[in-house]
Amino acid sequence: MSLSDVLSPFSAWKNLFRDPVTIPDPLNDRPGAPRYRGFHQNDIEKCIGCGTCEAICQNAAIDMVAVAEIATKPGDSGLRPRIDYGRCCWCALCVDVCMTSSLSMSNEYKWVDHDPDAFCFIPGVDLKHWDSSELGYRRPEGHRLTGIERVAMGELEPEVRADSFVEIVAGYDLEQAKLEADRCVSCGLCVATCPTHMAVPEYIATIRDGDYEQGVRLLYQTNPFSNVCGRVCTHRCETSCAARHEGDPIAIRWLKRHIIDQVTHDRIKQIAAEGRVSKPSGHQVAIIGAGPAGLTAAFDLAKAGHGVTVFEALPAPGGMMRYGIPEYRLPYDKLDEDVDVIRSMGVEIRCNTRVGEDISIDQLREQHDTVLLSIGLHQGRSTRIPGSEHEDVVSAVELLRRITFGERFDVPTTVAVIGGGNVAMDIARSLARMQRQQHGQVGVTLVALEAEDLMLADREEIDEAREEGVVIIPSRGPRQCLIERDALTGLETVHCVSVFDDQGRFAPNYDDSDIQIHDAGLIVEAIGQAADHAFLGESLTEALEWERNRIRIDADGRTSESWLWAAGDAVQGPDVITAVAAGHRIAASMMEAFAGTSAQTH
Amino acid sequence: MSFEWIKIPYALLTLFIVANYGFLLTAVMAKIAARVGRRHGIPVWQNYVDLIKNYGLRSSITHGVMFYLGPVFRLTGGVGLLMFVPTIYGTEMFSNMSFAGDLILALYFVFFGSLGMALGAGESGHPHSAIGVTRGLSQVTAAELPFALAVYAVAVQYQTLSVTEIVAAQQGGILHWTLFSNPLAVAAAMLSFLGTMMRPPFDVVLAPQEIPIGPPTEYHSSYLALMQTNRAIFPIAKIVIYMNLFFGGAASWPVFFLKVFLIYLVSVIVGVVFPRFRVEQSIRWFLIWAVPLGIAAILMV
Amino acid sequence: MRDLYDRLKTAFPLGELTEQRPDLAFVTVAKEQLRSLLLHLRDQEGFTHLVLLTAVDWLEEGNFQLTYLMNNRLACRDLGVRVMLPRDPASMDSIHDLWPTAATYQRELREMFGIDFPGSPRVDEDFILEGWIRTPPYRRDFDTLKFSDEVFAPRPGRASSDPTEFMKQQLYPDKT
Amino acid sequence: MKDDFPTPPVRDELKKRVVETPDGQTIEIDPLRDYYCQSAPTVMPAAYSKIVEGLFNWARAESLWILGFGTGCGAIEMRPLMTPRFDAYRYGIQWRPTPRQSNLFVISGYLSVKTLKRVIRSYEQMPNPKYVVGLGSCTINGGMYFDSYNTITRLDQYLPVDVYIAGCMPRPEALLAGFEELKRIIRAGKAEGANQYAEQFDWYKANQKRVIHDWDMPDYNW
Repeated sequence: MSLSDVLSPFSAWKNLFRDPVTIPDPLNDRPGAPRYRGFHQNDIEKCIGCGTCEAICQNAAIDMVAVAEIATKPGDSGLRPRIDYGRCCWCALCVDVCMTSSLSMSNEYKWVDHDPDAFCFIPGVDLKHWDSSELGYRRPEGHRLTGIERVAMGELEPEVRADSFVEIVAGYDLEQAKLEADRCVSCGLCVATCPTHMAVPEYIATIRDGDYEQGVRLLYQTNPFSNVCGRVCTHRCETSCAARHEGDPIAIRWLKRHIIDQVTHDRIKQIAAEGRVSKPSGHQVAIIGAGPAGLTAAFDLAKAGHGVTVFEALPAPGGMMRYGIPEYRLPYDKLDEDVDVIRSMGVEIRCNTRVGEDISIDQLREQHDTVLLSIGLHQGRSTRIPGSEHEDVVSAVELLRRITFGERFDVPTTVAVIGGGNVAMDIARSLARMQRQQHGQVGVTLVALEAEDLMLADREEIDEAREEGVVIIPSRGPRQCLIERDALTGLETVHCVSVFDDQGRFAPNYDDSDIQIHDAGLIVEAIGQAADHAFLGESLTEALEWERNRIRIDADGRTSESWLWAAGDAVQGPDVITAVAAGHRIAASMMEAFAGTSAQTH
Repeated sequence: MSFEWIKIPYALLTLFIVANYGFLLTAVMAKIAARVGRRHGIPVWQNYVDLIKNYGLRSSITHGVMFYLGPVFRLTGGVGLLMFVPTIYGTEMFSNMSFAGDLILALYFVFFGSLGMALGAGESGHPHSAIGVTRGLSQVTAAELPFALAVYAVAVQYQTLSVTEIVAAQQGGILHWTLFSNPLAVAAAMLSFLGTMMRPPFDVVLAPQEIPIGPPTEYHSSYLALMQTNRAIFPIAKIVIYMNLFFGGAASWPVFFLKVFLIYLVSVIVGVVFPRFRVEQSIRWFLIWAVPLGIAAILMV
Repeated sequence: MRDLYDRLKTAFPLGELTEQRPDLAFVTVAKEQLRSLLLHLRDQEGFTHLVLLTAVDWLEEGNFQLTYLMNNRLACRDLGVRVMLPRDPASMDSIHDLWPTAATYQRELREMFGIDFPGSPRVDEDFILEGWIRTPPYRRDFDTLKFSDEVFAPRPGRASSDPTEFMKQQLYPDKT
Repeated sequence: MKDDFPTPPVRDELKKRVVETPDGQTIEIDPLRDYYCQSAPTVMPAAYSKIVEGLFNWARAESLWILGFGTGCGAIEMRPLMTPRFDAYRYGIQWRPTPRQSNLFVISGYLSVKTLKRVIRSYEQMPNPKYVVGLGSCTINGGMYFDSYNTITRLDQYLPVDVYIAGCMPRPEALLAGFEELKRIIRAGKAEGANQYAEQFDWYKANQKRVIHDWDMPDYNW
C-alpha cells in the first residue's frame, strides 16, 4: 500500500463541485423508450375477437369477453381481449401474434392503484390515458409468427389442361398440408360463416396431428359431401378467416380435400356409419331430386333409421354437382364416392324417375310420411334479346348437361358466352376445351354485364379461364344476336356503364355509342337459371305459398303444406354448402315432426 | 460553591441550541456526502421528520427495563458530556456545570453511552445486537485508547484536569492552540476521532449492510427516536471536547458553529471516500498508527 | 466417445450410445450395474467429477430416468449415465459414499420426485420445500395449475368466452 | 393426490421437551410458548388530537423506511432507487435492515410459500402503523407463477396491501410513483393496514395457515 493509495480516494471530493447526475423529476421526465413494451392498446374496430392473443398468452392473462359496443358478425366474434395485469409479463407475444395488428403496446408504464381488481381491463373499451399514445411497441414490419402466404397448390399448367377434362387441382401432399395447417390459429371465426358450421379448426388440427380418420369423422358430422366441397365449395369460411387480414386466408377447402383424400373409401364408409341407427323407425321419406340438399337430408334421415327414397329424373345422382360442374373441377368418380357413402346408409336412389311423369306427386305423398322437394335450377334463363330464339342460342345449363352426358357435339370455331358468373365460366372453359380438341384453337368470347372486379365468378375461375384462352370482356350488355341467312354469325354488345341504380336495384345503364360485334357461331346464355315446377300439379301449386317464383318456406325449410319441405337452389341458392346446410336443417325438422307421431303403415 | 439554579435554564438553552444544530449539521453533512456521490441527498429537515415519525409510531415493544434504559443511558452520555464541559468559553451562561477536574468526567461520559447501549441492546435478546455490541465495544475501546493517551498528554502539558483551564491556556492567538503546541497529541486524538464518529471506514458496527445495523437492531419508535436525538447531540458534545482541548475552544456561538462544522467535516472528508474496515482491521489500525502517536505525544511533553 | 463406449461395453451390459456433441454422450445402464459402472468410470476412466444428478419422469412408461452426468476434467468430456427405474415404488441405491455431493441431489430428488435413496444422509428431511404434504411436485401426475387454483385461490372475476362458441350463441343459437 | 391437509408437521426443535438443568432440576420447555408471548395484535388507535395525527401522518409519509427484504425478482428494481440516478433519499425514503425500524414493506414480486413465512414474520415485527406495497403482477394475481405449486397468487389474502404497482417488473420510476401514491394515502389517513390486520387477524391467520403447512412460528409476539 503506497501513500497514493491512501490519498487518491480523496479525489472523489471534486464531485462536490459537479452537478448531480440525479434525474430531477423521475415521475414526469421519464417517458418510456419509443418502442417500450408498456400498457396495452387495442383498436377495437380493427380487432376481430379471434382470441389468438388469449391462446398464445403463457400466463393466462387474457380473457375474451363480450363488449356491448361490438356486435357479433361474420368474421368478428364480437369478443374483445381483457388483460389481467395481475398475470401479464409484457412479453408482447399477444402483439406479435395479433392477426389484425389491432393489439399494440403504448410506452406508458406507470400504473398504481390500491384496488387489486382494477388491473383487469379491456384495452380500447375501458378508456385509459395512453390509448392515443403514438409511441410504444408495434409488431415490426414483416415480422409474423404465423405464415402469411398460402402454400401454393399444384395445378396443371394451362397448356396441359386446356384441351382436357382431367382435374386441374392436384391437392396438397402431406408436407404441404401440414405447412398450411400450421398457419391456422384455430380461432374458429370461420365456423359461424360456414352455412353448415363445419368444425374447421378441429379438422385442420387433425392434419397437424396426422389423425386423418378423426378428420373424416369431424367432416361427416356436418357435411356428407366432403369430396365435393373439398373441391368446388365457394369457401365462404375463407372470407372470414383471421389470417386474411394480413396475408392469405387458410386454404380451408384444400385442407378438407386433403383429409378426405388420405383415407380409403371403405374406411370412410365405416366412419360415416358410426352412430347409425340400424333399427328402422318405420317412417318413410320421399326426396325429389338427388342434389346436395336432398342427399344430405337423405343421409341424416337414413342414419337415424328412417326409410328414404330419392327420386332423380336424370340418369345419375348428384344434381347440379354432376350436371352443372365440369369434370375438370369435380371428377365424377369423386362425386360417386360421396354418393356411395350416402347410399351405404340405406338410402334408395331411383334414377331416371321423373316425378310428374313416372310417378305422381300425390302418389309420393300417399306412400311417404314426408316429402322433400329439392329439384334445383335446371332451366336456363334467356336474355330475350332479338335473335335469341335462334337454335344456336342455347342455355348454359343445358349445354353443360349435354357435355356431362358425354355428347361430343361439334363446337363452332367462335363462341360467345353471355354472363359473368361461375356457370358462364364453366361453360366457357368447357367449350374452350372442346374447341381445342376439335379445332386446335380457342375462340370463346365471354361478355359480362359487370365490371371485372364486380363479376360474380370466383377470381381464380376468371384467371384460369383467361389462361385457357377464353377472352373475357367485362361491362358489356348483349344487344342482339346477328343472324345472316338463318345462320348465327355474331353477338352485338354495348358498353354497360352501371348495373344497379342508386337504390341498388338491377337497372343496367348502357352507353349506346360503344358497340362491339363478337363473332359467334354459337351463343351461350349463362345469366341465371329457373326451376321447373310444372310437375307439382295445379292444386298443389295453388295450395302452396309463393314468393317471387319460389316456394315460400319457413326457417326449417317447411312449406305451408305440413308434409312438404323444400330445399336447395330452387328455394334458396346459391351453392352446394348452403344446400347441404339446408339438407341438415330439413332432416332435423322432419325428425322433430316424426317425434310426435307414430310411423304410418304403408 | 453554592449551586446556582439559574444554571438549569442556561443548560437547557445550550442543549436546545446544540441539539438543533446537531440535527441540521448531520443533515448538511449527509447532503455534502451525497453531493460527493453526485446526488442530492436528504432534505436538511429530514432528521426532524424522521424524529417526529418515530415518536409518532403507535406500537413500541419493550424487552425489559434495561432495553428501555439503553437509549436513556445513551442520551445521558451525550447530554452529560455536553453539560460538564464549557460549551462557550468565557461566558457564564454557556459554561454550564464545568468544574475543576471535569476532564476525567468528560472522558467517562464519552464512554458511558456506549456502555449503556451495550446493556440495553443485550437485553433485547436479538443475536445481531449481541454481535453488534461485541464488535462495537472492541472497536470503541481500541479507538478510545489513543484519545485517552492524547488527553493525558494534554493534561500533562497544561498541568491541569480542568477543561476550562485548558481552554484558557490556549487563548491569545492561533499558535497557542494545542494543535500547534502539541501536534502529536492532536494527531492521535483526531485519528481516534475518526474511529468514534461512526463514519466509514470505522462504521462497520452500525452498517446496515453488515450484521443488520448492530446494537440498535431491535430499537424502534420512541426508543429509536431517543437514540436519534442522541445521535444529534453526542457528536457535537464530543466535538466540543476536542475543540476545547485542541483547537482553542470557542468564545462565541458563531465561532462555535464554525469550529464544530470544520471538525465534524474532518470525519466526513475521510468517511466519504473510504470503504469500511472490518473490526479487527480497524483495531489493528488504531494500535499501529494511533496509539504510538499518543505515546509519542506523552513522551514529547 | 465411441472408443470409451466400446471399452465399457466389454465389461458392462450397456444400452445404445447417444452422442449429443463430440464431448457429450449418454449411455443407459441397468439399475444393478450403475454403481460398479460409476466406480469404474471414476477410478479407471478419469470421470472424477459428478456434475449433476437429475431425474426425468416418463409417466406414460411408468419409469423414472435418473441421469448421472460425469465429467472427465483431463479429457474435457462428459458422459451421462442413464438409469431407468420403476416409478412406483421409486427407489434407488444411494451413491453419497462415492461423491458426497450426491447426497444433496438425492435429497432434492426425494423431495421433488419422491425417489427414495435409502441410507443417504438426511434424505427424509425437508430440503427446499417446507412442510410439503402432497404428491412430490415434479411428478408429472401432479397438476400444478389445479393445485394452485385450489390452494392459492386466484383472484375471482376472470371468465373467458371461446370465439366459436360465443358466435354460435349469438348467430345461430338454436341450431345444432 | 391427497387433498386433505394433515396436521402440519412441527420441527423437532420446536416440540415440547423435558430437560435436566446442570443443578439437577428437570424443567419442561415448550418453545412455541416459552419463546414468544401468545397475545394477538391489538388495534392501535390514532392520536387523540386530529392535528397531532395529521402531523404524524405527514411525518410518516415523508419518512418512509423500507424494510430491505427482496422477496422476488422485483427486488432488483429497488436497487436503482438508491443510486445517484434516482436518489430516493431525497423523498425521505430509505432502506432499513431491520423490521423494527421499518414501516414500509415492499413485496418485490413473487412470494414462494417459504418466503411468505418469513415475510409474515417480518411484517408482524414492524411497528404500527406499517404499510405494504405489492410490486408487480405476481402480487396482484400470481403473474407468470400463477400455476406454480409453491408460489402464492394473491398477496391480499395474507397481508393488508396499501398500493399495487403494475409491471413485470415495474421500472424504478413506477416504484416512485407507487411510493408517491402511498404517501398520498398516508397523508389522507387511509393507510391503516396494521389495524386492519389486527382486526381481521383470524382471517389472515387462517389464510396463512392454509398455505403454510409447517406453521411452527409463534401465533404472535408483539
